[in-house]
Amino acid sequence: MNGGQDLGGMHGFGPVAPEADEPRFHAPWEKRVFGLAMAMGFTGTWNLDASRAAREALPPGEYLTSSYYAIWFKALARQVEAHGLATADELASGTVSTPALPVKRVLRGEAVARLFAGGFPSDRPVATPARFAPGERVRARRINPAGHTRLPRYVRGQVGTVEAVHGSFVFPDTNANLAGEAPQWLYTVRFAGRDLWGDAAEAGHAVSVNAFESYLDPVDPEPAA
Amino acid sequence: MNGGQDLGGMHGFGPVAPEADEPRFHAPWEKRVFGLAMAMGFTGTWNLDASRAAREALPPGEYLTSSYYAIWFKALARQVEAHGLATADELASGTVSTPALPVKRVLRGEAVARLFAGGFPSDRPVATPARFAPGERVRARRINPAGHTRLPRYVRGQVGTVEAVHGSFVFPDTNANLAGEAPQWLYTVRFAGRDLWGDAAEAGHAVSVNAFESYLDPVDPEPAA
Amino acid sequence: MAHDHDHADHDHDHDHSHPASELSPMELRVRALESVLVEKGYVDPAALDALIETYETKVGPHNGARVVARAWVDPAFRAHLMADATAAMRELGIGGRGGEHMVVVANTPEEHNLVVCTLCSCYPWPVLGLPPVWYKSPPYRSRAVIEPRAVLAEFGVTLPADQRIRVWDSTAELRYMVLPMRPAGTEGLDEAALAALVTRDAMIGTGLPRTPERNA
Amino acid sequence: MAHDHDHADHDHDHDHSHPASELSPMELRVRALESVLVEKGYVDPAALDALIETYETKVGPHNGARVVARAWVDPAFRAHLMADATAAMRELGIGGRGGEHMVVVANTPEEHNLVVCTLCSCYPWPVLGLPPVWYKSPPYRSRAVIEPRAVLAEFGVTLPADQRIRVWDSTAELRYMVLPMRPAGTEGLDEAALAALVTRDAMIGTGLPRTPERNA
Repeated sequence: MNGGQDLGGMHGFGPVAPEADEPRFHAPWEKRVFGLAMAMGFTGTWNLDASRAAREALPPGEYLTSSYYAIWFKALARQVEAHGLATADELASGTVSTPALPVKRVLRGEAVARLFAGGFPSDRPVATPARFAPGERVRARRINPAGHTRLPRYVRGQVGTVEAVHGSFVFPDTNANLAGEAPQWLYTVRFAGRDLWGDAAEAGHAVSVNAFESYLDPVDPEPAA
Repeated sequence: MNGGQDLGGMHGFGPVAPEADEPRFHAPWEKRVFGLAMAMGFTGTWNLDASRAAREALPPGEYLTSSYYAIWFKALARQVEAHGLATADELASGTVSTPALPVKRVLRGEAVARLFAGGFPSDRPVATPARFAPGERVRARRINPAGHTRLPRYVRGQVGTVEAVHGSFVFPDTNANLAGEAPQWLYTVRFAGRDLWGDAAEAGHAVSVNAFESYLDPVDPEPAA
Repeated sequence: MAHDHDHADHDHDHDHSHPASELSPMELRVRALESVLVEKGYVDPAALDALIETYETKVGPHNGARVVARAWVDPAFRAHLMADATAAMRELGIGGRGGEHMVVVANTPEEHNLVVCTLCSCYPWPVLGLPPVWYKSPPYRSRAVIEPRAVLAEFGVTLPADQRIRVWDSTAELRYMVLPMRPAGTEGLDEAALAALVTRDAMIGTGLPRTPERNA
Repeated sequence: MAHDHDHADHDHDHDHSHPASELSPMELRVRALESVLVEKGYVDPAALDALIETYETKVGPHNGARVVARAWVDPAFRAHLMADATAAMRELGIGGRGGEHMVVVANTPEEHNLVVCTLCSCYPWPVLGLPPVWYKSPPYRSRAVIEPRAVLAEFGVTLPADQRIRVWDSTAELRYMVLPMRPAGTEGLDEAALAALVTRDAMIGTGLPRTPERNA
């Protein structure tokens, strides 16, 4: 979605402000939100793409004025409620008044080290060969889905060069809706800064994104100048 | 600038909410801000484009969570202070502690009706002929200025058709910086919804913008497919 | 637009320690600004009053409705309006700030017009007055250019599927007014009665004129 | 990032009537959520503790620094790392959540690499830990792709004008780590001493490794 999260190329946010010796968390509640989001993700009620979609579905003004873990908290609470795992009253009061729903899995303390050190790979086999090869020129499609996508606005419509084919991965646009993993080939596509940003681009600047196959159209033969 | 103001095509703001019998102003202070902005604009210390630039220079999160006249107020206070017409202390306290600066003009009550009924045209002659003619295909340039511009992001890089040549007008991108009116030819350019938004575009949908000549490149001859 | 007004009255910069006065923090801040600008001689209080009175009470959609009604009854005026809207409106004594360069776009059975300003709030003041909050707000500004039919549906307007929609994004100093189609069944009405059918939204493109029945 | 924390502790949805407790409204809301999720059996409190402990104390840039130092001293490891970073890191016992599909990009005199996630906060957890606030915040996410040299300047990094900048926007499940160039004057250092030169920012691309002098 063209929401508050799609920040590439925007102006007006001011300087980057690195913090010396930054702590991992800035308030006790941030730790709890982090842990709760991880643990609830493990239940299998939703997936990582759905969580990203829930975060970016905050109204843009709210997204941009909420701290990082506040965004996580709001999205998590919304997901919990939307899936019927708890009611708004329960979340407001902290008191349980409805029965729990069954969930697929519960993350146990003793399993955390092993499971998280192993990770949760998202590569999946597909039956079809990759459509594009390194060196090919491709155009990012002008998609504007109201739902989740991982093709940022600043590359849409732009021509770049395929640099790598990474295998096939879960497709976030469908997975976020719990509409299936529908894996696709994933590419690295390199764009010249000048093509993205025009004359204002800094010299010698290029940007790569990882783009799923359905985000790309072939450019053929060679574009006219 | 690619700021909070450039809203065309964004998602996530929710439904449009028309208000029955909406009053012109929703609080007494809104009227005062409106009047103050008009009156201060008339002093000639800045111009309309500079005021727009001041509004859109608010950090995007603040822009999107401020009401319309709150944005006007914040921008006006910032302009007043930036031009040395009053100090931050004066604006906070409401008490004058520094001398007034001279301004070019002051809008008198008795002149309001005549001046505002007359208006403040922004067409200006230029010596050169218009570069484009109705029916020509043009591509909106991929500009990304950090300063004020009136070419919205959603048409940049897109091909459209010139529908009208409107004469020559003050160029906002320079005028906003008080760097001169530098008038240019102004066009109406029509874009097909599909070209702007891809497959998601509604049927039979087209969008026009008014584009200054330097926003446009010729497309020649006819693009492939 | 309750949401917006919450923000307005209860702004980000609100001050938890405001005095016992009934005034909101924004009222106080605006009063301070006004005091300083007036005391320094930049602003004439009489000009403020005149500006507010003009745009709160005098300039409004009744002006645009007169223009539309005249165009419906007078083909020569309509031709002039379509060719040079600013001059044609001047004939009716309508013009000024925010409408120095008017363009009128006429609805047809084939094409419906819709006006927006995605970048700020450009709006044809002399014919419509100051814009409503929804026109200036992110939902309308973001969506009118990408999903105009969905936006129209929220205004209760459903167009025939084969009527195209043309959106005019007001990105320069041209100001657009929509000339709606004259409703059926209005043959007997005079200009004043016709003007009464012309709503503000019909001249933005988010509405259609009233029909004589619905107006009764 | 004081600005962000203001927002965090004093969030939009803050409640003016919170109880006399020392807890912030966000603390209270998060506690309520946690209570409900634990009581309903969805969350094991021991898992929460283990997750927080793991990512607060165990996983961090010291892991990435080991990878970099090894690559500096061991050409075969470096070749493996560039060809299959995930597998090469596993050799050092490094991997897991947020780093299932690692890619290492090596700086050269001709090209400097910079990693960003414009859409959210993708970051190579197993080698760098959780990302700093600036990495997740709008200024960095918006600007890294359009004006990387200006961003680097704010980190005190000025690259030669003829060194290109390559920005990697982490838009899928691949996670990037920058392999910085080995600083001059480090010929005599062992792997542990080299690792001590490798800062977190050097592996994001917003910094360069320390030199032995600056490290002393």
